[in-house]
Amino acid sequence: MSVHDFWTPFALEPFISALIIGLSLASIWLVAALGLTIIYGTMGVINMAHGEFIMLGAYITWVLQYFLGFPWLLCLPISFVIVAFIGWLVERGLIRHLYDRPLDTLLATWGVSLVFIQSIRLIFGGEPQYIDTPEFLSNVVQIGFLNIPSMRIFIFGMALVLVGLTWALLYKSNFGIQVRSVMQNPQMAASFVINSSRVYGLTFAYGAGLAGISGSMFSGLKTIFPDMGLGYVVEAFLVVVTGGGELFGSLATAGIMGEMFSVFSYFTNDTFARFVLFVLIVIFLRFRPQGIFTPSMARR
Amino acid sequence: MRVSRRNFVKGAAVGAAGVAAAFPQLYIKDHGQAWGAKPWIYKDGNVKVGLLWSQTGNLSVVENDSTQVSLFAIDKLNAEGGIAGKQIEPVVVDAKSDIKVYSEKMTQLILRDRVATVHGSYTSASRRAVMPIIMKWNHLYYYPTCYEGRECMQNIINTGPLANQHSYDLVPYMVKNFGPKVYLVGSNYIWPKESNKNVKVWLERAGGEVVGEDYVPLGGSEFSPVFNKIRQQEPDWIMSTVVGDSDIALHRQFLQEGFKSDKMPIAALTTGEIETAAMGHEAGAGHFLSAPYFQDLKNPTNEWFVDAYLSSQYGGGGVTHYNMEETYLGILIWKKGVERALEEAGGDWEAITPRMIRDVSGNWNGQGPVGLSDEESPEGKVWIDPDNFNIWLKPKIGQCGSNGQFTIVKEAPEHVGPDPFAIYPERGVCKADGLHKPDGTIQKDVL
Amino acid sequence: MSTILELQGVTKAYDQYTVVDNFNLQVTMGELRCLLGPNGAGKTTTMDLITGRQKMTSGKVIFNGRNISGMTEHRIVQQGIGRKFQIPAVFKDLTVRDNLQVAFTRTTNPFMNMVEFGRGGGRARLQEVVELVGLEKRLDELGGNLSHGETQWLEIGMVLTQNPKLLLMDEPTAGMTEQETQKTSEIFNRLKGEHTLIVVEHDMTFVREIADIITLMHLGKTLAEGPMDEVENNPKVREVYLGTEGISDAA
Amino acid sequence: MHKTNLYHDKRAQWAVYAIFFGVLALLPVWMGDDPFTLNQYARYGVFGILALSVSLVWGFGGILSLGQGIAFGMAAYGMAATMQMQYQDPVNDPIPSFMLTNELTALPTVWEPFWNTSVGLILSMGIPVLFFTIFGILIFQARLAGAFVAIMTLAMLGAWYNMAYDMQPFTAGFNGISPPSAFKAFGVEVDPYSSMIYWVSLGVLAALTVSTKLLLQSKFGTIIQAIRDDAERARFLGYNVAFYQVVVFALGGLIAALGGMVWVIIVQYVSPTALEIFFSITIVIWAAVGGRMSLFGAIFGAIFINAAQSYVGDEFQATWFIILGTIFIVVVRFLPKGLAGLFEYAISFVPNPLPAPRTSVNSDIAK
Repeated sequence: MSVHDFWTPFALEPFISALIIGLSLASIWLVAALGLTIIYGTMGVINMAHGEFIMLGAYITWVLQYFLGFPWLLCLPISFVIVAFIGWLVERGLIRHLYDRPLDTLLATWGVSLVFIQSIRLIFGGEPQYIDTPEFLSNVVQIGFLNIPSMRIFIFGMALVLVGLTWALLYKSNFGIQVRSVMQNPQMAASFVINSSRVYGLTFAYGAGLAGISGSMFSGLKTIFPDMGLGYVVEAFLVVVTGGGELFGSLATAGIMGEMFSVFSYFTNDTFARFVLFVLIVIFLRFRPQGIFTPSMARR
Repeated sequence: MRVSRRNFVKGAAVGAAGVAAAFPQLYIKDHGQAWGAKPWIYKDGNVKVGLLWSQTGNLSVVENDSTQVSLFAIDKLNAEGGIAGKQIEPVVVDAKSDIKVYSEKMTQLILRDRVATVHGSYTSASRRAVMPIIMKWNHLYYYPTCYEGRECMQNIINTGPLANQHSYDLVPYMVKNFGPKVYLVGSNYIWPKESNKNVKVWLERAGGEVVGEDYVPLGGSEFSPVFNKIRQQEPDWIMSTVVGDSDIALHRQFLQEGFKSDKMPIAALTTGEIETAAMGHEAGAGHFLSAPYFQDLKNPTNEWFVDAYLSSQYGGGGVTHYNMEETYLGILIWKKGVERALEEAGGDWEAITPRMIRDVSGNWNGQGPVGLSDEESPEGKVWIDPDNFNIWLKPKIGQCGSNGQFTIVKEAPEHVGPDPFAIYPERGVCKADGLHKPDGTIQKDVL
Repeated sequence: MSTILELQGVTKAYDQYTVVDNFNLQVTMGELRCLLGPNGAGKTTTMDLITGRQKMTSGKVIFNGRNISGMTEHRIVQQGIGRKFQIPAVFKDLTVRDNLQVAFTRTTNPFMNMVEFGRGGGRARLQEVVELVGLEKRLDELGGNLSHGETQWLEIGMVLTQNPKLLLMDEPTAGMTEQETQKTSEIFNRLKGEHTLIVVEHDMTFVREIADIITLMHLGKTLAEGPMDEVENNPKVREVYLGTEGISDAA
Repeated sequence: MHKTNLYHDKRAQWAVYAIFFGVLALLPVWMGDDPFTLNQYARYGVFGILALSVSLVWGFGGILSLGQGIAFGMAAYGMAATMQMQYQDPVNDPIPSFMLTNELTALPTVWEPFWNTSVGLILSMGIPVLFFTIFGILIFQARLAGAFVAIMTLAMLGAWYNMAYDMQPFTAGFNGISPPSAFKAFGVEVDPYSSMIYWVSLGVLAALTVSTKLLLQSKFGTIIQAIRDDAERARFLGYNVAFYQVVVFALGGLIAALGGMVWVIIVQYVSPTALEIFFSITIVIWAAVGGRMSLFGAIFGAIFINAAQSYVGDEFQATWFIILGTIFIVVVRFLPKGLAGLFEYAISFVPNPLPAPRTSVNSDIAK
């Protein structure tokens, strides 16, 4: 392997494009990580089945469009609702029994993901599927020398919208106050007649719903197949954990990771970029396990 | 406790020594000798053949069809009377898309089921995982998928195109019709890299040039960094050796990025009917594929093959693509090899060894290598190379239409021969008995 | 008698507020010192600072003539300081015997401990401690199955097993019945003299029972120091606890 | 007769080990000369070794490592390199075939030491242990625990997976390395289809199990369990908790590494799949189902699940992952101690027939 093959020299225009691509990647990772952020940040649950919630969202979109002829945009809210419901069931049936055992939720949800993947494969087969996106999302927007697919702009916009909605929900709504009080002190919250079990259930459902809607969006960009969740979940985890389970932590981390990945892979290649990124995250977590924004606190 | 532990250790040591003394065969006997000496085909039994593909897991998308078409071929042969009156008995195993299981199932097929031959696997990784087992038992493997070549093993017959055959016609055709500048995109593993080395050689002859080269992880679905570089380099066409799910993502994102297949088409080596169906017809339309076989090939044998297969109990997949056809050829070619082996063994079934089937498939008794005629092979006449046991074939170039089917735009006028070391002449020439190196030595089992 | 522990201007400050503020303390060998004060006075934080669990902002801790500030926790423990936590902490999935076994440290080196099967040394010490804390009948019980009082005693026993020069006890009687508290104070009185103890406690009956000298903390500073009666009658203390029944109630 | 559960009786535990390994050792006598079964059981032995490493690190050390595959994979690559170089000829054919076609004209320096089998074996074992030590120091010095460790090991595993297939000239990338001939050491060829391979696999498993069991009965074993229960308490008893955790983590790496080496002797193949995230989590599943707090349970879980996967009928093949996933959910939800925990519960109703061990502190605190 010669050095030149491995290392792409710097050039301004493609480098700027790489930065734009980094934003797009960041928005994809952010959308994938958003639901996980809520679930991890408020409940401390490591949901390994998150990737499969994304996959379910994509398959729901595909089924709605392929069999029932629904337009793609309409599929987004529907898959939010359905996956949120599935998430709620998972929380009811499994996760709520494991709140005091966070490592066990990690493992149990891995079991859930195996069941989901194989069930989908049995029902729909393993073939990759695709969906049709509306005309206005299938073209390219040209700004100067930059060519940006409109679908990526759409996802970028949606990422911001979803972050905004989630922020409003968590920090401005009555429900958000309940969530945060349960987070901080379940006993005290109970004395204010907050049903913490209901709050947990709804929070998990909301997180799952966000995964569902992200699956719907990815179905427009990428392929749908039973294993697709695995391709998102690891990155999503790293975003969430590095971001400290905070909404804006995830926002920042996704941005930084997306840009770093894009720049590394511009200079070298995808695979190597991934290696460098993973190692950097491990080192970062060693020095700031609490995430990028959260102030350091004395342990125990 | 102190005493009992010491006693335990002492007791265990004495026990182990006792066992060792009592059963010397446990560690002395070479089980393999006796095992290999038993016949592989019995006088009054069937001819057993192993089918090693995945029916479950992510590889099942491709490999399940391979199993089905093999069963179809075996049914066809059995209906025609089998091999010299003996019925063929398929032993189907499920490799579960897991490398560990491929290796385990291969030992099972050879050692427990005692099949005479194994057909199977789609990926090079699974082929390489099972080859040490095949070689150890001097068994025989039919591998039906295109691969990179540069191997020279004495226990395998390949019925798919090698890297040197695959793009042989494609590159000059694309250069002539679209221009000299090409961007190479591939999945990040050996076959794409090896294929692209061949592409570069043909490019040089055709007067083309490589303006960029990129590899994405297997299963990767993010092509925007690659398209960023492509947009910058403005190639005339893209050479794709991206496989599987990634290939579908590549074509879909090609559309989303606003590229047009009539301006800058993708010339691929694996984007067949399965992939164009999965990516959506508009994403496949206009792109090119080089393969020895297309479902839409217009000849009586293929028309029979497509009809018979799709209407059989095995044709649920709805397509016949190049890999399935190569698998089908493998079974047919194998049957001819067994017939020759029977003759070589003087009619004694029990004297046939898997290795003998391979040896007689080459240049045997002046009859030339085994092959299939236009009437037998859907892709037209093919035969086994008597030296390296890959296949002689005519590469064809198809352009994908808006229905997901390919129209043949060019067929090689002559058969193109396989040469696993085409671009490594310094390494030697692959012959039936091994790699003949330039220094005159012969190296066996070059893996 | 010589000073075993000396805190010099120990301060722990966060961004907005100071939890321990230029705090000084001198404890002599063999003394039993009680640390009193309302919630938030900085008692537990002081213990954390002595044992290195929290890093102090400024100041110095001298133990046995050696500056131990900045040492890691386990090094400080190895100097001879034992610590019992406010929330009783024992190893729940280990038997009482194993809990004590772990506490008996001849060496803390993991590789030395791989060839240490616990025979011989330490038996006498364990026997002594088990009798002292009265857990003879519970040796095979899992730590997690003990009653609250037993858990407290086990933890005290674990710390005692190490035979530390200085024992830090954070609310050793919290949650105990009157009887249990009585037993605990007996244990403490037996320890006095042989060991140096610093006890944070709220139960004034218990304090009266055991204390030689008490140090009363308020807002991270020493408010008063001396024998119980003296402190109770200190005008500054009365001022701070104005309107209450005195420190007994406030603590 | 006394009231302690027979399950916790050390003598009963050693007896079970003796019977288990004794029966396994005699198995080839029944199996006769069936090379398939010998090979397959040898594979199960490796799965048992991997589960053992998880049991030590997670069950007793409290460290959930989803990256055991790192040690397994590194050692597997080391072993494959050793075996590949045994096949190569220093004069006529010094460079493995796959390297020649990756534009390498000389053997890479990192491959040079593998000419020597002993050095190769030491490196295969030593490099994973060294890496786990460094990685462990990185993690445990920072006092990370629980899910953080899980995620970090997962990320590290992902990084190595990518590395293994990106460094194609050195690792043969995705296709993997298949050494064409069997492993030879000290004049003996380890035929992967003979009772020899069975002995090697079982021997390593038995030796590691017994050593781990002894380790757990040493004071070190009690201390790491104490750290698992309450790291802070252990720290304030004077233990350098991070040091202990690093040692446990590295020992887990060593066990997994030995598993990787035996694995390659059996299958003569290694590829990045050894470093797949899926595989590493599957190992954890085996240990969890069998019972992570029991070495024997974890080994049993690994063998049981793999044998089930090999031998369940065709009608279950398609639903296998649903079955596995469901078993896993049920175990985590209802049986945190796995099948071993179930057994522990069941046997608590059986009176202990053994005489009571001397329990008073006076007599013997040793276990």
